Amino acid sequence: MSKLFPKSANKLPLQIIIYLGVLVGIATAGVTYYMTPKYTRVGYAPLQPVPFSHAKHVQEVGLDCRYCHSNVDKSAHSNVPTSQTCMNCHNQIKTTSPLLAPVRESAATGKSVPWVWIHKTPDYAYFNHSIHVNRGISCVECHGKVNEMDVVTHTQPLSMSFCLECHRNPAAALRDPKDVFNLDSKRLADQGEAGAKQAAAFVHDWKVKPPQSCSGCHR
Amino acid sequence: MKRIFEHPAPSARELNGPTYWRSLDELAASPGFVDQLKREFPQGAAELDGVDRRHFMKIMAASFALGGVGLAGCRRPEVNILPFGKSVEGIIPGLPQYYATAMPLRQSAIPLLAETHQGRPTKLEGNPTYTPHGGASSLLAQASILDLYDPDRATAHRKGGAVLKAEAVNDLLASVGKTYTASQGAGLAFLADQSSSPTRARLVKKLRRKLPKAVWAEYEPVNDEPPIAAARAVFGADVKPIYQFAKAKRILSLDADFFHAESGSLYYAREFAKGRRVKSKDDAMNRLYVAESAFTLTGSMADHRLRLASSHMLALAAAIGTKTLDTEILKPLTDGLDAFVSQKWVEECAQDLIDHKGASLVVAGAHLPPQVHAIAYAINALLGNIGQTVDFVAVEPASAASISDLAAAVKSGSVKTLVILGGNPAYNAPADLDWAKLQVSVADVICLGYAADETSALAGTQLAAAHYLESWGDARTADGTVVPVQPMILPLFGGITQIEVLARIAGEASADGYALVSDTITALAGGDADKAMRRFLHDGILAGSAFAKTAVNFDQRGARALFRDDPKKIETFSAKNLEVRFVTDHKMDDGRFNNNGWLQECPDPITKISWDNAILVSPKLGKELGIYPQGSKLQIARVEENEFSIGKENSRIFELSVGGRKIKGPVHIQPGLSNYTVVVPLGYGRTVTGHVGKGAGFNAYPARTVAGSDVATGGTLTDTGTRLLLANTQEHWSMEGRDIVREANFDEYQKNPGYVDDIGTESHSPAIYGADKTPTNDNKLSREDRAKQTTARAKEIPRGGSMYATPKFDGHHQWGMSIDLNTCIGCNACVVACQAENNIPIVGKDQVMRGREMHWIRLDRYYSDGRAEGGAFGGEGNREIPEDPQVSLQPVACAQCELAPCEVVCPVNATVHDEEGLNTMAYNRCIGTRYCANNCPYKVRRFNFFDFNQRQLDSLYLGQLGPKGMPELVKMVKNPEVTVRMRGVMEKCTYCVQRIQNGKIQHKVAMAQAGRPGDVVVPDGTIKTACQQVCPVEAIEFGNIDDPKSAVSLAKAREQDYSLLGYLNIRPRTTYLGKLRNPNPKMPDYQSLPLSRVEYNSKNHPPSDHGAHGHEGHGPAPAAPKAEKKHGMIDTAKTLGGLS
Amino acid sequence: MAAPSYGLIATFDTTPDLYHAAEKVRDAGYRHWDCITPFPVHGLDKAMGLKRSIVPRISLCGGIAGFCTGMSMIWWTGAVDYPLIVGGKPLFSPMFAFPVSYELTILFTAFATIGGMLFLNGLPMHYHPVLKYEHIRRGMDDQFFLVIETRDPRFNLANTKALLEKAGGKNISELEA
Amino acid sequence: MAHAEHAATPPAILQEVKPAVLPRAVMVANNRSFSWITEKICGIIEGKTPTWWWVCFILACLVASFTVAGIAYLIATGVGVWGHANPVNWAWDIVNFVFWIGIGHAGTLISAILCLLRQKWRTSINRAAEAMTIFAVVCAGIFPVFHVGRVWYAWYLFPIPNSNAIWQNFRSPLEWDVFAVSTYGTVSVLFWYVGLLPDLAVLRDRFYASGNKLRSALYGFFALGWRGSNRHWSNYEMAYLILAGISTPLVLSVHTIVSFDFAVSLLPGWHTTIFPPYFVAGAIFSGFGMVLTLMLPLRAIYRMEDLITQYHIDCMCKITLATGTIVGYAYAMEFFIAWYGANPYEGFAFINRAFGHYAWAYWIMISCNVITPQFFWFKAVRENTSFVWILSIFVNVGMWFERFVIIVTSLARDFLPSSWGYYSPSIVEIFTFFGTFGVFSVLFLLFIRFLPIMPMAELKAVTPQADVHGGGDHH
Repeated sequence: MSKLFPKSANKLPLQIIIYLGVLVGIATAGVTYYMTPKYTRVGYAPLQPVPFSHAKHVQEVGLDCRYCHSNVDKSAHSNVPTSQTCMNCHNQIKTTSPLLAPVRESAATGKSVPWVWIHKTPDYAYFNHSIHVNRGISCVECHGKVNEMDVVTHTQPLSMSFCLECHRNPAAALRDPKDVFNLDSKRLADQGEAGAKQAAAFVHDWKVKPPQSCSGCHR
Repeated sequence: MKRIFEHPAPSARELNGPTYWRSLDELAASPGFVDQLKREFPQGAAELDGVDRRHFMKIMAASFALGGVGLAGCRRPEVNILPFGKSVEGIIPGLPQYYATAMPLRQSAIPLLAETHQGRPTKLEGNPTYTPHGGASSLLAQASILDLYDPDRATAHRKGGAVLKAEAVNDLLASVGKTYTASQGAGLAFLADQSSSPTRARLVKKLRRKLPKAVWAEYEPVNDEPPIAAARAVFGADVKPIYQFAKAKRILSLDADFFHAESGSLYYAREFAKGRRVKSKDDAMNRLYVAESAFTLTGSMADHRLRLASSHMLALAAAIGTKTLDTEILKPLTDGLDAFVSQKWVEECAQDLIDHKGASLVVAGAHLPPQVHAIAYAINALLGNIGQTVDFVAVEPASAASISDLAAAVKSGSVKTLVILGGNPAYNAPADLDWAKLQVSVADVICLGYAADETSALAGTQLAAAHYLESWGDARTADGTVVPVQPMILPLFGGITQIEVLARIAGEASADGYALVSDTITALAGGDADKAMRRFLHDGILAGSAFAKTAVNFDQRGARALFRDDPKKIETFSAKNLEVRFVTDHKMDDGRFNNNGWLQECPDPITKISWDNAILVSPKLGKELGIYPQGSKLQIARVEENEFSIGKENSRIFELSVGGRKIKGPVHIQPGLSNYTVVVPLGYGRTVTGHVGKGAGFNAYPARTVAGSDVATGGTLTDTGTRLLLANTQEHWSMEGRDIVREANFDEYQKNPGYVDDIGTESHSPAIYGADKTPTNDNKLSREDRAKQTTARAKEIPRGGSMYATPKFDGHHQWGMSIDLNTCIGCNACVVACQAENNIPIVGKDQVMRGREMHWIRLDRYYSDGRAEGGAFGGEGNREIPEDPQVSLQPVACAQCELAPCEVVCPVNATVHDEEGLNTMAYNRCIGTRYCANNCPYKVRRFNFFDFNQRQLDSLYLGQLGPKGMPELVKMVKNPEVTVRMRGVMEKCTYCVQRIQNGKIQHKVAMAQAGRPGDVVVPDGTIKTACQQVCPVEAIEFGNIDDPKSAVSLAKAREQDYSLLGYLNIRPRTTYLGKLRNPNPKMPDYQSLPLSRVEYNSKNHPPSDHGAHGHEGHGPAPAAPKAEKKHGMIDTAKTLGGLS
Repeated sequence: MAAPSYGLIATFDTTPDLYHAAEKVRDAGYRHWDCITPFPVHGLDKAMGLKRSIVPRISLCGGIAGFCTGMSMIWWTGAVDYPLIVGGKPLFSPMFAFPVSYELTILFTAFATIGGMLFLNGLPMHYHPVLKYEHIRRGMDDQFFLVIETRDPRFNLANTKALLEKAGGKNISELEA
Repeated sequence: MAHAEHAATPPAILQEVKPAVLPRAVMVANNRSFSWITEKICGIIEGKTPTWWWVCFILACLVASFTVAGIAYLIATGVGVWGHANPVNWAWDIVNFVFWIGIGHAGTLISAILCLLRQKWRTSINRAAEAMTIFAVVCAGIFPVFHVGRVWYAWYLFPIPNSNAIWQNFRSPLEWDVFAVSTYGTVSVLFWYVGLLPDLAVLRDRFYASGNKLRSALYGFFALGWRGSNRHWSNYEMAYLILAGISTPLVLSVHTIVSFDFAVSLLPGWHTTIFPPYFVAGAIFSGFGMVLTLMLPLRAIYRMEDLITQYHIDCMCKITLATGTIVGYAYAMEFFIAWYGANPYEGFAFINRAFGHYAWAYWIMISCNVITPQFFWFKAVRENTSFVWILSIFVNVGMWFERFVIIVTSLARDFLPSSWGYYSPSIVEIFTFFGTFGVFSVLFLLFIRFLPIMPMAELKAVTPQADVHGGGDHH
């Protein structure tokens, strides 16, 4: 009988268990990497039709976020500027730069520049910019330090758990309202004890109570 | 707020491909768009203006387009943001804008505000500036936006099949004018629909001056205004009545459906509700007497309803007149009426009117002969009602020829060119004119129509008309107020308007719609043209332009002249000699909304049939015709009113013959009709129409003649032996004695305002909020305290007898709704408003028949006749179909139960509560077990059985093999604030959560910017749900019940507030205010209890053990009406399922 | 011995024979020996001097682990990690957590029982000297074997063989390791 | 199940009462030898595949393809291809689920409860009954999984950490179901497999002896090196007993939880505390019905009258009678409670069941479930195998209708008459359901072809010659 199963066969079950374990591990890692926003979104930095550098415009030129994203504090949607906005300056400087050709063409014809959409939430998630920036949540919380980016990169997963993290503990993410558009500013909670106190007062006085149930974002 | 459109004619690309956005871009890119935001959001708008000036160019729009799904990496498809190339003033991507406009319909228009998203209108609301409507609108107005995006609408001008360019159309029209200038118009004829547009009237006048020999005829298949002849005879003046229902305490309607069929019905319904609404026991309540042949919504509201053939209305009017006017002149007209109406009914009704001089009102239906109107005017005049409950306003005498005149002209061969402006005479002209043949005989027919229809199919030149949301124009409301018709979007398919056509034919210098309207308005308003127009467009009304009230004097002699003819002998109807009533359909109107899916799918409020019309017959006639549902041996519940096979109404097709003209249609038994009157709704059976309307219903126009256009006699019905399945959305009509709609008579309410608490299972079960918190105890508190209690209970959720303690709701608001069943008229406007707001798909007749309609709010219609059997095992009474029922209407939507049964059973947490008391529904989490729908006692959850948004209704069952995707045009009507649901998910009402969230956000943003960031509670009334906003009678209150002073808290504090199925302890946030009836005890048909209560009592409180309950609520047993006495001896043992 | 020997195997034809032989071997003080039977023979445990199996203890651990897993999972997911108000029910209650915890109790008990049984029996072990015995097929069918291992301190080829013969064993032969 | 040791002095009460000594029934008739049993059972597997098997197998595959096609169409198109609509949002899908899961209960019950109760007659049927359980659970599982609108998101039902940070609702009976049914399936498979271990070893050795090394290796792999060691038997027996011990509350809990799907809701006709015992009794009833339906033909085909004796059939008939009567009692009790509870909605729901639009279904149910088993009072009926078989079919039909009546009639006419409706199945549903009989048959045919249909070791242990004290009657 023993010819059927050699002595080495006794190790087989253990081997199978180990292999299975490894396989499950790989599968989990694969699903996590290929299917969760933490990896599918973070690091996304597509090539744009015009190599616009936020770093240059903010740090060298000194533009405020709202110069271009002018409706971010009014509307749910933070607008991408029209080509006309770009041309406000670029009809003075770099008027012939070949890199700006799409913008000039767009401003002339009225056709859109096909910017690639980077920070995109799913259709069923209704994010509202105005409520966040008007109530102490800075751009940097979701978009990262765009002011330092030459190429805009997705830095946060923007998954539901990411949103909830902050909605469950808003005090940790609040900034002084005047610092909202200053991407280099610090969160109140990071400003020592006084800051933490101020954050707590903010939550209390402004009645900050971010929704945690479905209706906050899903309609 | 003037919008100047300077744009080239649409290119071929625009006309062909799915490129509507291009024209939108152009629209938005043009300068000068000043919006109405200021009025809508005062705070925000001011800010916006400031920003505008500070920043040189601020606004750009982004329309998001899913760019080619290029694989920029296989993990993430590339999606583009496409901002406007040029900045557009006023448009903020992500924020809607509101513009004033109006929906013209015949001689009256409904002022509207259109909500647009980046230049795309998505929703219409009533314009609150027009106070008579108070921001409400109608079913048809709500649905009319869908027509704008109708894929079947005319997409090009054509002549002989070839597409005409815009310039060619202009040339063509100009040449018509030039050709006939020489002959002064001889040989040229116009056939137009009715219009209240001052600009059109001005242009027509001009045109007729220029071409005096041209025929100008107007035709509408249905007439919704009283005949001017009556007023002319009685008052000697061209006046029409404007009723002031709010002031009327006693109202008699003679076949007048003033909730729907009469011009100005929106205003009338609203005013009627004011007199009907009872907020406390000291309030007065109006009393409505209705005599009618059909069963209308007005009739359903009646305290005393008399089923009477329309042909007998004159006799009834005369009888009432005889009594009220104390005259013998009218007596001869009443001969033979006794056979149909008891003398006492007439006398007591008349007496009641007399007892309320100056506060009574008699209204006659527009379709009735002038004599009836004359009597009604006379009664109103002599009872001193004029100037009180009815005003008369001067109107322009009609100068247009009738369609019969035109037909005669065509027949004589004198018409060479016929211009048809709107309307669809080939479909709806009186059958005896044989219009289609006549039209073909005219050499040159130019037809301006919105979609290909029966008329345009027979015309050589078809011009595509613009939708009113694409047009410049103006109109008058029923009271004469001039309102603008303002375009929200450039004509998607280059459609043109009537005034443009007329201006071109008349050879006006400018045929630009805006200029034409501006000229009219400036003339009317005076002063600076630009300023006047700006104000006009901003307000949406021209202040002070309403028809002036005129004093009228009753002219007896003139009135008598009307009755000079010998009175016709009163006709007796039978199955061999039927009276046939042609009525305007509730949804299709005269057929113009035939291709509107929202309306087709909306069930008729009385018959509950969608997608079809039917020949309505009374139960008695049905029996004679051999139609009577057999029911079952024991008949434990009331027998169905119609024959149902496996849940679908399986109706028989009959041939209706009247005056030798025959039509075929399915027969539906309709309780409450006059026994031998058959009612035939118009507007169906279109042969040349779009995908939606094709095959819906049968056409009744072929049986309609000039003489018998509203009422015809001598009809007969013969069975064809074939059957048709009808999509009836409510299979069962009886409340089965259940405590669903809780009603009382007004006198009972006055004695016991909290009567609702004595009806219903919870009056017997332990109080759900705890032993001492019984409704009876609650009613001892003051209103204010009750409101406070509601607030407290909303936040804390008292445990009551529950095993579990409920977590507190700690949001800043607690949303709640109150629906007043006493004023709800069941007009269905909320159903379609909700559909428009919440992107609810239509599912088609086949799916409706299966019971898969998606409406989030529905109107339940119950009949009661007091004959429901008390015995659990059924009985004879259950076999009866009520002949003369009382109607109870109830809108039902998700009630956002605090202890929601649906939430508990969802395995994946797709439906949970939020902290503000909303029962939320996360579509993206739903896996579709449908358990929630099973466990919903109201059955208000709707499941996407198919991909209704992605698949065509005729290929649902093809699955993946069928074509996929929504036409681009249809996508445009979708509200961007609401998820479009896919198949396999459950959906339901969430109190318009998108409005709530946006309202809260806008408020918080405004407060933060105003330096009051802690002020997070939205002021009462800021957020309105779609159903609330549209409701003509303000039956729906919605708001924050955390605020005891909010309107909704006050409504809920009223004693007659109750929870539907309250005993289930699900604690719905939507509660109802009990219905009241106000019958006259002296009337012969007086019921001391509403019939639904009689049924409730016979089911639940058999007389044998009455009084054994020992709770106060039941009080002394009111005299049991006949029906109850007959079935009164009910053995307790028989009441299995009863409350004994 | 040239080839290492696993032990001696003897054949018995009936259960009583085996039973009595087992009693004898037990009384002789052997520890590393075994009976091979086609079915569980009642009373043989006692005859062999086996103690009660400890599988139930493992099962109990499994059961407790299952119940705690259920309760703590439901408590943590519903009341700690993401508290949501569902139907006005409390965020956690042992009542609604019970059915799932109950099922997990059973599931984990089953896993522990089977795992424990396999572990105690040293299974799976596809190779075993006994399985090399040429007549082992009958041992799964209708014969009974008694095996005494060479590693038993009392094992002595001659004496052990004699013991087995005395006990009524037939076909006594040596098993290859 | 060494119970020889328990035979101490009987309790005093028994001595007083002096209960009649009942003759012990013979479990394996005609005094068969161990090897006869082995030959008989293994012979089925080792012999040539009979023609009828192929015929049945192909037929069963064809029928099973209905389910496959029906489900594929359903997933591709939407739940609308079924007859569901408001207000009947559950219909045949859940009816079939409860029906199959009910059938699945007999297997575990026979194995576990009867094992605990030391009912030795179970041995001849428990293997097949367990197999039936597993296959029935497979068939049952198809329905709740595929009845959902978006089956590709069915993994939302399991507490898997995800980037949405959202968990399941453990208040939902449906979520309880997920755990109950998957636990039931898992434990049933394990229980079955543990029971198979010794038999797989037999097959391993027999195939090796006959030279079929491939099959020997396959069976050998799953036999895990079982060698009949008594030291193993000792642990094995204990483990088996514990599995039986936990399967008993499991089997009771599963149908209890299934009944919670209804009992926890507030729908009149569902909202009833009587449901758990009623459903469990019904499940046992339907399970035994199905066991009879399957075993009687099998017994005839394989000539196993000596293994499945008249005594076995008698026992099963009696259980069917008992549970059928319990079910009948529950039907009556529901009516009584509805009347006694004096809730008009409840009252109507029950009247409507019996006399409303679905009365036909109700009376089919009553006649099949309450009247049919009453025949089993008569010994002559119990001994007429063909008649028993026919009655068992009626039981199956009746129990399907019971679920239909409960689910559909309650939903069709609930609280608000405005929502009342009438449900009728679509052709897709009908085919999908009948296909599951094919699925079941395919699995069962594979089972009887490739695995021992009876537990040889257990059968041998109950033969007289297995007794260590010299065979014959114990004590």
